[in-house]
Amino acid sequence: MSDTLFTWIASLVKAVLVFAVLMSLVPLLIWLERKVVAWMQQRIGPNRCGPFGLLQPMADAVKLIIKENIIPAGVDRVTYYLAPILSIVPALAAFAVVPFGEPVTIFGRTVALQVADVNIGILYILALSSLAVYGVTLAGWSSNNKYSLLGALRSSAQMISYEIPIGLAVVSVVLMAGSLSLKAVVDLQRDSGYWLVFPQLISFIIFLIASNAELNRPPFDMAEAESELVAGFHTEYSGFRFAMFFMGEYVNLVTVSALATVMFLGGWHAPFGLPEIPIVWFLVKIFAFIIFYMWIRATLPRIRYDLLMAFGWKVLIPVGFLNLAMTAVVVTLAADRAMPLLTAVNVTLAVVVGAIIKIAGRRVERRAPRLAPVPEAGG
Amino acid sequence: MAWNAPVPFASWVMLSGVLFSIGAVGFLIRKDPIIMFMCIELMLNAGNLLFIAAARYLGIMAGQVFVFFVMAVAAAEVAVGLAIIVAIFRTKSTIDVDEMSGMRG
Amino acid sequence: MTLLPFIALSVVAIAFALLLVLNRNAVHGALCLVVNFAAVAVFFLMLGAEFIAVVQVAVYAGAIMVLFLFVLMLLNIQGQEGGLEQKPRSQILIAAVLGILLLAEIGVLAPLAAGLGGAQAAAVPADFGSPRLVGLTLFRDHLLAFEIAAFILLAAMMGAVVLAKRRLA
Amino acid sequence: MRLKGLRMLFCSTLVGIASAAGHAAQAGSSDPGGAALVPSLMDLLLVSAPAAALCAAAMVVMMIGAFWPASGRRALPWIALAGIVATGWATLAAPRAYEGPVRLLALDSFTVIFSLLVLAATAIAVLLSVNYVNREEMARGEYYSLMMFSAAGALLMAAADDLILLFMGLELLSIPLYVLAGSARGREQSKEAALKYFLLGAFASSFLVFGAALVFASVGGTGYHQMALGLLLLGRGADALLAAGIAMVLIALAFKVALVPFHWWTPDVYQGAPTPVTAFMSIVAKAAGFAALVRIVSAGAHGDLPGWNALLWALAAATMVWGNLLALAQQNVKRLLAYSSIGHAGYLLLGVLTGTVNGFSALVFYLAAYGVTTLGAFGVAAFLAGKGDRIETLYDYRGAARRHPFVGALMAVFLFSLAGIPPFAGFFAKLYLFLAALEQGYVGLTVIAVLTSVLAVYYYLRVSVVMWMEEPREEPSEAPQFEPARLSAAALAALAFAVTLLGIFSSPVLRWSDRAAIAAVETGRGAAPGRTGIGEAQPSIPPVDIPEPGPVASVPSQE
Repeated sequence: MSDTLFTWIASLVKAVLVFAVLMSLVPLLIWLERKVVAWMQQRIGPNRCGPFGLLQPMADAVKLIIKENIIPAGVDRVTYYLAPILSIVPALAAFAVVPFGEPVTIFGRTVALQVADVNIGILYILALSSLAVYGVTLAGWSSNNKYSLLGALRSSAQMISYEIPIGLAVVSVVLMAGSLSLKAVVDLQRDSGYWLVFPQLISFIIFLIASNAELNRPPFDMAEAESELVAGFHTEYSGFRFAMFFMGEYVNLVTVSALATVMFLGGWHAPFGLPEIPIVWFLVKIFAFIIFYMWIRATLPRIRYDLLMAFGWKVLIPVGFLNLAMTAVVVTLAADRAMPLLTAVNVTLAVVVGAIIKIAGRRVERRAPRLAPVPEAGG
Repeated sequence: MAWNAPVPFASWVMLSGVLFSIGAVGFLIRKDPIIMFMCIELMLNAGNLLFIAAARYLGIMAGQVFVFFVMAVAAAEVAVGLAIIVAIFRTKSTIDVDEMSGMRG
Repeated sequence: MTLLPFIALSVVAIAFALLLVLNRNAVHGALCLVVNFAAVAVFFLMLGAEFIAVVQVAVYAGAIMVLFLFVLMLLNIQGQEGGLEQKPRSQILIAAVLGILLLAEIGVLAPLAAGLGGAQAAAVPADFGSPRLVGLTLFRDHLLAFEIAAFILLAAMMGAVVLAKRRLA
Repeated sequence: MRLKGLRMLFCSTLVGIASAAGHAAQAGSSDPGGAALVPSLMDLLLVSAPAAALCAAAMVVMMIGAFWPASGRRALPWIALAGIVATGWATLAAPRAYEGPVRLLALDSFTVIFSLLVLAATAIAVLLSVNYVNREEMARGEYYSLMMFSAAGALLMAAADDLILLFMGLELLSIPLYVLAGSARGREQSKEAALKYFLLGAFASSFLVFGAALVFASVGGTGYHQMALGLLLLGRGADALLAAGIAMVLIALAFKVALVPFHWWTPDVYQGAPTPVTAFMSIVAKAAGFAALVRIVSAGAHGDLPGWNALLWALAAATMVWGNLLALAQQNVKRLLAYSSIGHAGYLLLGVLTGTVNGFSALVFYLAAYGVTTLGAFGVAAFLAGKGDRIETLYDYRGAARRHPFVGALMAVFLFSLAGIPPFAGFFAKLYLFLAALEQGYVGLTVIAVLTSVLAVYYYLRVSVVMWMEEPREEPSEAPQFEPARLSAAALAALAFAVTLLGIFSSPVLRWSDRAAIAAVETGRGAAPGRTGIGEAQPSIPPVDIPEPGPVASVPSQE
């Protein structure tokens, strides 16, 4: 077997594996989301189908697939068919450059645990995530429905806006690593002994908030605000096409979590000197992120649309720029001491800002106690 | 000519020229300003393609960097151009676009 | 880079460019243009410009065309059809003449370009087109143009605000 | 909130400066081998001093406009003026004969004199705008700062020694102009003018991009000097690519300076745009375009390119005839001036066509004279226009001079100068230009130029006649409502004075324009040493067979 052939086959196998894992994760995530939200709201959640209701997503899937596929009159056919596909493909394709383990040796040949290690990996992900808008936009437009169109407009504006803070956060990380390859980012964290979440705490927070908006998840789910836009861009979709939007959303959730893990939490490496187990730590961290996103969803109320945009443009982007400038200065002037320096600055800033918020919050409470009632336990 | 023969440089000139011409003719025959504008983007892109091809065939990196600049300028043009188009349609329209942000949840 | 993929992709690029020009529906036109841009991005990849190829996708497909779609839909909500004035016949005639001239020019030029020193691809280092080399060229040789681009973007942003703002603060 | 934002921006600026300084320090220290090849930040700052200063000033104006309380915004035009004056100082202070590694901008007397011309025009345009901007309630900070950005683009175009820099300069000139053209609030005409200007401008600049790509493909670079070498050295095939590239660049510039048949946007845009903006673009955009043309011609397009002269000849003739003929039929004063500006572009092209020092010198002088005059003419139009720019046809102008004899007299001066009646600047400008053309044997074209000038006298005088001789309009309600526009009046008076002075005492300005022309020709010659026979240095690297490809080959300037 020649080397080229082996590389081809290995890439193909890896691609198929990643695809299969992502696809089989989707039902699990749906179940998990329902369970987590239920726990947080003191409910039980799905518990009828299978043990712990684990088979509930299967039942849902069967239902969606055998449902009648309604295509409303007056839709724009081509784009109507295209939109669900466009919402899922970028999410899957983005995973191609995410590394999930050290290279392993199979049949005497090294195989990187990554579908493709390209030297522009991070840029590639940014490019693909910017394509995700098309699915939403076209779905809304092609449905020939005012609510769908409004939802699509809102979400495309939101996604375009929040791409900038994500880009700024990611560029700060790139600046630390000196490379656009995700593998290099992980290697940096291994070699320096610092997870980037500490020296790039600001970037990390920006990334968490902005990626939540980019994912169109609550509290930033303006595109599908049920109470005002019926269901937003996918109102007119039913059956399997409707399911595809959901799949896209959850695959995106996994991709974003994986990205956060790789960029900020040391990738597949074990924390605190614990024993390294291939892939397991990676999955643990990803699930930690996913559960965090679900937690946010269950906790926070939806934000008003204009406040959402204002927050992105007037808070996240300036802060992102400042952080980028600070990182640039430190990396340029003190490249060898960048990690501890930035860690000190970031952690200090976090403590100070946290204290200010705490004090200010208390002052507000004292001044207008009725405006900020203490929630009752189990409320 | 064999199918796996290398592509001569002339083909790139031809291809980008054809794309440029399509854009230019499209600009002149369409009357929707947005489509005219898209034709301009097509023309710019043809120029970019020629730059990149020439950079590869001559082995000069600068060509790729020029494309980078053209993209930056194209983005700036799009921002201004679409703002102008929106401004025009707004003075002519009866429906208030701001209604959309006026809808609060 | 061989002839077969080149011709196949060229057909795609030209076909979708033509579709943009001939399409009645502006949104479909925008999508055709996106496909054309994607084809050109693949060309960039083939030509050893991977960084620029990804930037092409991110900037053109991801930002510029989304903005186009956004505006198209905004106008769609208002029930406006595009088009400021009827194009007179004479202009279509001019367009035809110009198109034929341009194509003829390209037809004459391209064979001549075959006589160029660079008719076959030059030998380039392995990292040709890598982010590192792009960055070096950009920030070392063309820093000036880069700074000007920054001012152009600033002016454009300010201009867009001036044009789009409802009333003065 | 505002203060917070201001503070934040201030801090980020500081951080940016600090990081740039750090970077410079590092670049200076760590890379001794490449230091000679790599332009330092200081080099860049030197070559781009005027444009950089103007951009910085524009940013200051923008920030003040955004963050100062409303009462402070009255000061904006004065701050803008201070910035322009400072830029003038920077222009003069930057070393004229810069011998650094940067070959993207030429820093010679031509650049300096053109920069001063553009800056003066910008300053006057700012003065003419003050009343107008207040009257029409436009966004002040943005207005002045966009105008300054645009002027910075013009400076870059005049200095550019590279097609990519030319492109960037052109865009920095044009993008703010599109916005300014559409900045009159609530006037649909203004928005439509912006759209038309924008679409055609973007169309033209895509020609520039494709042309630059063709030039790059044929000579491996976009510098004018590479273009010139390519013209000298290359074989037939590559020549054709290069020629096509230069032709496309010419088309793009022809759009910008409004040569027939690339002129159709001009009347609509000139009419629709706010009048002070029209005044600004009628001179600044035109000057920048012609400066770029002069640079390209003197770098070798002239003479080495078959068909080039015939092409320019035809363009010049068509522009002079068509512009002046159509101006005859206009009833709207702004449209009339727009067509007349097309005609003037034709005369200016005469100077480019000659390709000699005398021709260029006459062109620079003509631009100075035309600039002063056209600013004045549009300034009067802005003065008379009234709220919402409603008063702009000849019918509305009836008897305006009787009501306002001072303004009428000023307008007469400007119109006489535009028509080329002695002793005003326009006459001498035309004279020098025609003489330079005759010197090169363009008899036919000169005859056309003289005949069309005679034609032009008719429509210019008609405006003056209407203003002085006819009965004023009856309806007083629609008569020009004057606010105390003293500033505009003072600026107009100064312009009229300059028009007269330029006519009577033209020699100092002529000396300057001679210097500029000589510098332009010499810079062009330096681009291709082989042509003149003086430079011994054979071009060391014929661009097509570059021995070692890679990043070093792309450093444009190691000769």
